[in-house]
Amino acid sequence: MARMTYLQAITDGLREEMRADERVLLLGEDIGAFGGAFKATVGLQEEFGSDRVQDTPIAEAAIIGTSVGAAIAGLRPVCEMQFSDFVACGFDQLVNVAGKIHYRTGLAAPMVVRLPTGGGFGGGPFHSQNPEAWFMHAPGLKVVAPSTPEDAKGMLIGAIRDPNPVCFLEHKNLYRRVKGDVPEGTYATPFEARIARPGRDLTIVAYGAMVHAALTVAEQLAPEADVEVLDLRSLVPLDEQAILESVSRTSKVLIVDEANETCAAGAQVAALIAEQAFDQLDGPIRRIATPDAPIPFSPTLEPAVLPTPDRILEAARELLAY
Amino acid sequence: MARMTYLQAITDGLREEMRADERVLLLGEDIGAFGGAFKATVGLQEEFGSDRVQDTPIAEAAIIGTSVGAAIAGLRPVCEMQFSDFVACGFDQLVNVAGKIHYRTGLAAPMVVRLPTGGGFGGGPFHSQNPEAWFMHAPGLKVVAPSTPEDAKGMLIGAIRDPNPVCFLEHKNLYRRVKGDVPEGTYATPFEARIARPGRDLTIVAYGAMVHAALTVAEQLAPEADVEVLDLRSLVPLDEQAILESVSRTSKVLIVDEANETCAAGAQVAALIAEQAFDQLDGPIRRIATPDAPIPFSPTLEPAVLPTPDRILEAARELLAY
Amino acid sequence: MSTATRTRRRPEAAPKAETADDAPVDLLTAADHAALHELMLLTRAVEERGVRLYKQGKIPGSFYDGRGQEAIAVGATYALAADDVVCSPLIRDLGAHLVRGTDLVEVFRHYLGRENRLSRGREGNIHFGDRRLGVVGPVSMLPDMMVVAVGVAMAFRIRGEQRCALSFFGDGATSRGDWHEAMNWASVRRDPVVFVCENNQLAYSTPTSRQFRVRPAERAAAYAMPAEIVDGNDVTAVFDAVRRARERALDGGGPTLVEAESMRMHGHGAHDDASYVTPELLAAWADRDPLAAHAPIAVAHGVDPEALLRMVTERVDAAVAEALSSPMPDPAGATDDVFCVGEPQGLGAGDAPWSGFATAAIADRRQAA
Amino acid sequence: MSTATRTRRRPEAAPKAETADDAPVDLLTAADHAALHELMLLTRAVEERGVRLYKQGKIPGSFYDGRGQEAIAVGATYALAADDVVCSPLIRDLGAHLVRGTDLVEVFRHYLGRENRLSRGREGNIHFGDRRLGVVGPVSMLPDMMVVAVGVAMAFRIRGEQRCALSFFGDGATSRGDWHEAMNWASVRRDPVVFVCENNQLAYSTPTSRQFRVRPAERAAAYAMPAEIVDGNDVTAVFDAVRRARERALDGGGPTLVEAESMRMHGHGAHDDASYVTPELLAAWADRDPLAAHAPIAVAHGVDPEALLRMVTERVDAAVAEALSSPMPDPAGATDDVFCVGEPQGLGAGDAPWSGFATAAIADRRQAA
Ligand SMILES: Cc1ncc(C[n+]2csc(CCOP(=O)(O)OP(=O)(O)O)c2C)c(N)n1
Ligand SMILES: Cc1ncc(C[n+]2csc(CCOP(=O)(O)OP(=O)(O)O)c2C)c(N)n1
Ligand SMILES: [Mg+2]
Ligand SMILES: [Mg+2]
Repeated sequence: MARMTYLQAITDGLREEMRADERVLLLGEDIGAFGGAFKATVGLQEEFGSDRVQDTPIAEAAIIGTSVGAAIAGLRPVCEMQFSDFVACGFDQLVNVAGKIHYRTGLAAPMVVRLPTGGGFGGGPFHSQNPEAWFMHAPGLKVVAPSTPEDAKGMLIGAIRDPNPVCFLEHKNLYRRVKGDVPEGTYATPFEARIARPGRDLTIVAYGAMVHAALTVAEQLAPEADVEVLDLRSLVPLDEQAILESVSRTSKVLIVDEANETCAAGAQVAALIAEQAFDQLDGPIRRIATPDAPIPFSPTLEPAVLPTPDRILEAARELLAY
Repeated sequence: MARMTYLQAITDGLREEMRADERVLLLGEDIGAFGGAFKATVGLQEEFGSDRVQDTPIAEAAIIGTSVGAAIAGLRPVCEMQFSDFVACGFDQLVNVAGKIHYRTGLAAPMVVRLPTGGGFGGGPFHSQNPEAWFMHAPGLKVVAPSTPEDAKGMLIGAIRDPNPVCFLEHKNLYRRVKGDVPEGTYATPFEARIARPGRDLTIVAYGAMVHAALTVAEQLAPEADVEVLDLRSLVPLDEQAILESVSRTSKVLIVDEANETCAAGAQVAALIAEQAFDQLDGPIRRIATPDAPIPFSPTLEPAVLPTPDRILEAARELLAY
Repeated sequence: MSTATRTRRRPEAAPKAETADDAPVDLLTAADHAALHELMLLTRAVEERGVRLYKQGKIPGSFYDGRGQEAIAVGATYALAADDVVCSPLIRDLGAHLVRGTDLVEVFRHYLGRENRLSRGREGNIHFGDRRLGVVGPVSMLPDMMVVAVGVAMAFRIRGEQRCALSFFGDGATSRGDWHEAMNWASVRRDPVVFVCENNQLAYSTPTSRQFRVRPAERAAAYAMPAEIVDGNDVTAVFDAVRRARERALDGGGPTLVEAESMRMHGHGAHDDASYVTPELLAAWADRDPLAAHAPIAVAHGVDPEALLRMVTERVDAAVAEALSSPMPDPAGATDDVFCVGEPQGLGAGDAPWSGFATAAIADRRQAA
Repeated sequence: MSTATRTRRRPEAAPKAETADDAPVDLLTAADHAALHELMLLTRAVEERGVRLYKQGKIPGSFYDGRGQEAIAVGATYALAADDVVCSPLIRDLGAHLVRGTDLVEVFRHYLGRENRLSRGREGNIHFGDRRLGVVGPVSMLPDMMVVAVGVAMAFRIRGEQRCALSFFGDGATSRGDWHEAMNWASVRRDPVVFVCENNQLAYSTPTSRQFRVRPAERAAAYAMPAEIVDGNDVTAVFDAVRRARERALDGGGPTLVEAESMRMHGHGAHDDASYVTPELLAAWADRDPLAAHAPIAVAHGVDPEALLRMVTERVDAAVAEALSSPMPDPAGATDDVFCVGEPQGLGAGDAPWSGFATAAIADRRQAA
């Protein structure tokens, strides 16, 4: 065990799996000598050379599309979008080529698309997006979003070993803010939900950075209520059983999602519960998400749209009092 | 009033609005002399010339992006994706450029992207998709999906007159199958829901082609139950009031959606009801959608994934008996 | 990249011909001409039958054929070694599948939406590829598969393998951004990929004049990529251009663009009567029919085209009969395999009928002895 | 397109110079040189202050500047008429905004995330554009705005207006598909657009050698597009190339690509120390500083650069002071204006300081009289 930031855990996961499996290679803009915009790949080109750690042209469609090609030819590409926002430029290759290749042809595209997501640091409309729902709505793609350094490493390795294309959401706001113990060597964390904090009175469902906001709120509420925080970790596959079990224990649920509200991951979780656990509910299914607006830049505007612990706390209190 | 197919109503709407407003121009692959893959623009290049009805290169990003440019320069472009599936190739321009320009800069992009959607005719994975949820999850885009010829014409004209980018979903399976009376001249149908059939026992929420499936089921159930069919018509803006009012009248709701299930429009509607109308519900919120798979080609496989009247009927019966 | 490995795949009998002036015909034996002719006949026969089955309502969805362009896919794919990869044949490229040895019954089962090993009924028309034969099925979005082919080639290059990827695209597809990204990336990295542009004068109803101002082969210069224009109705010319491009790719010379000039003799799909094409233009191109053009060469090599046609027709008849009696896919499996479970299944080796490879194998064995 | 309309915008004093050899300097008066020098000084002063404010933690998010490239945006935009449109200036192109007359206080308010008319605090760093001055704010996704510029130009062409669109892009951005789609579309349609490539040797940390094998200006031939390479550190050269490209666009000659060669003298953003650039390379380019290069020319035209600098510094000081005392945006408006309600507000006319336009206006009036 070593204490690491979330970002260090990602670098460590890449390094360890590249040592363990020579099929693994990295592609992305400025990921080589520069080590990537967020320094997630620092030192890797030095260790593994420029064929396995490739600086690419600014060409997101080609980054994703050549990864599909390399994957069907037997490699295990891990490509980085410099910011997850730019994945829109390679959307078609991801959704139509990577996502459907196995169903259509029997080939498989074992590849990972690393997506630095989320807001909270004045990134504005094009450096703060959370694109996961687009990919949840595209059959054939797995979508995972770890919230801790241990899971970041384990799920990244799990994603590399998965025989399918995996969208790996790494929230930028966790990179240096969150630290934790991380096992040495390689290990694959299963794509399942995790009870981040057990409780009996209310379930807060969250993933990625919002898990930490939810935990903060749960602590704040501790004197008055016993709040469970369910960290989804994986959005596709979605751990429906864990969600339904938690709701059946607590009877009340609040879903927190940093993405824009409409058709977000949280909408899917709410729809699931409303269909499958209706009988167990003792109150409406509450959601907190970013309203349907681009993420504004200004320090007074950005926190007005992002789900803050305050907004979560208020909704949780209302629900507990229901 | 003239009796027209859904497709003829679209052509009529384009023609009438082009006559009424010289700023309107059409862009798309093979839409000129050929009249478009589905013949929606037949005769228009003849009448309006090749500047106002433009055959474009195969370049979806440019079709959408130049439409944004033309729109901010004062024109009213209506562009056609040959099949809605190809909008993935212009995704970034639509989501990042068109959708965010007003919020960010104060400019506006009054433009329409016509999207021939949906399955049911052996089109396979790349000619059957329903992409609306992607755009519902992208702030700044309106999304409409008429189900009748009258609405197709009126909402298309409304979309052209709207000062925002509008994704106009025209279900291919309605083109020649659905006929109806269509008013002459120009008229703009508001982006609001419509009660396609009033009822007291159960609400079926649907849009586009699924409205017709829902109406079929409602007729089949008429001897045993009084089913309301709510035709959403507009997904963004979503007519939340109409949805909540209908549910409060019937207390039971079944949401039908041809798109892949996860994070679909139906998920958003379900989440809305579960949050805002929980008290009014007398049963779980049921959903019927296409499971999360590409749309298969074979005549035995395609109907196994698409929501059929039979599947809807079964779910409706279960819910009525709840 | 060791010289030994390279030599293994270069036929001893084939002197390195770097320009179009070298006589390509020398590289093709009588057996090659028989095979080429048969493959083109077979392509046409399968497509003719497909159109008929579509018009009879037996093939669901849509149907596309490559009438008049048979020489391109056949000639280009004929230049590939067994473990090269075709990524991907497009709607005019049935011939590529046939060269690689794709089972005819499976092709018709696929067209008909029956249970089959190529697509399991999940895909239709020309969207298939037998991965066991090193063929990657295409997507509709043009020309996405060029980018994927570059990725396949990148894998070959990185692993130091003497293999290349072959990718087809139409004139119209060159307008899309992915075309540029593929061209640029392959060139910067010197990936071993051969791009074959089928310039058939049209993109659906739109003539090339409304698609671009500079023809694709000339645009290759913008990527420092070697390019060549060949008569796409001359199967030996296409073969030879791709053969040389493949040599260059295996020699570390990177990608090549081969622009094969031809004409789409049918509508865009079976639903399209192509009334936007003048009868004169079609007639002029009919005189250059690739099968008719190759027939005298085949005859000169002792081939009997009539006999071949009879044989081909019989094969097609038998395949159609068998396919028509095959079961439809089980609806219960409609949502299976969205995700891969377990070890991915990769790309296998296809048929490589060109005699040059056999010669090389013999030379290899001789050298090893 | 009537000749009269065309003449109106072509300055009488400006003989049509079709090659780079013609002396562009003749077209620039002493007042022009003073303005160009001032605009470059202003660009640098604003950016220097921006970097400082960023490092002081007063500017949130990130900060980008165009140190060493001031001549490109200033020179290019200086060639525009009032109702031409800049779509869009990029992260190195503050000068384009300044030429068009963008209010300095608003620029600093924008940087600082204060309430402002450019972005209302919804956007940061160099993502803004004053639509009232005919400037379209850029998106991050490179080079999406080239495609949008083509659409703007298309509207001008269709309406028969004598206007053009000007679009900037970096060397690195040429690798993306949208670059190709924009180049091809504009060329096929002969849309009146001027593309200015800022070849500053780098895309973030990546040198051009890893982005492409053929430099952008040479690639224009693939689109039958006229192109020219200019010294991007010579403001008069940039001005003149764009002036001629604009003439061509208004004459119906379609798009032109101007590749301005320069060097990014700072890191990619204020967070980046650019340790991947050798000090020697930076030193060599420092000797070609665009401000230093223009200073003697300005002086020869009677300009006092020192005085200008003092004036510019005062303006910047005052603007910063005012901006710093401006209120932050009201959080209550954070989700306003996602949709436009009512009549869209369009693009206005910007400053067009080049004396050539004034001369033309005078000539016009004379002709009308
Ligand atoms: C990205 C994309 N847009 C639109 C289409 C619809 N479409 C299918 S084939 C075709 C014409 C293709 O022309 P070309 O590339 O010349 O190939 P050809 O059909 O002539 O062989 C079009 C527009 C598509 N398949 N992909
Ligand atoms: C599509 C896209 N991918 C990635 C980025 C991230 N990014 C911002 S600037 C930049 C480098 C751009 O290089 P160049 O085009 O040469 O412009 P320069 O910064 O040198 O002016 C990158 C990769 C982006 N903005 N857009
Ligand atoms: Mg073609
Ligand atoms: Mg650059």
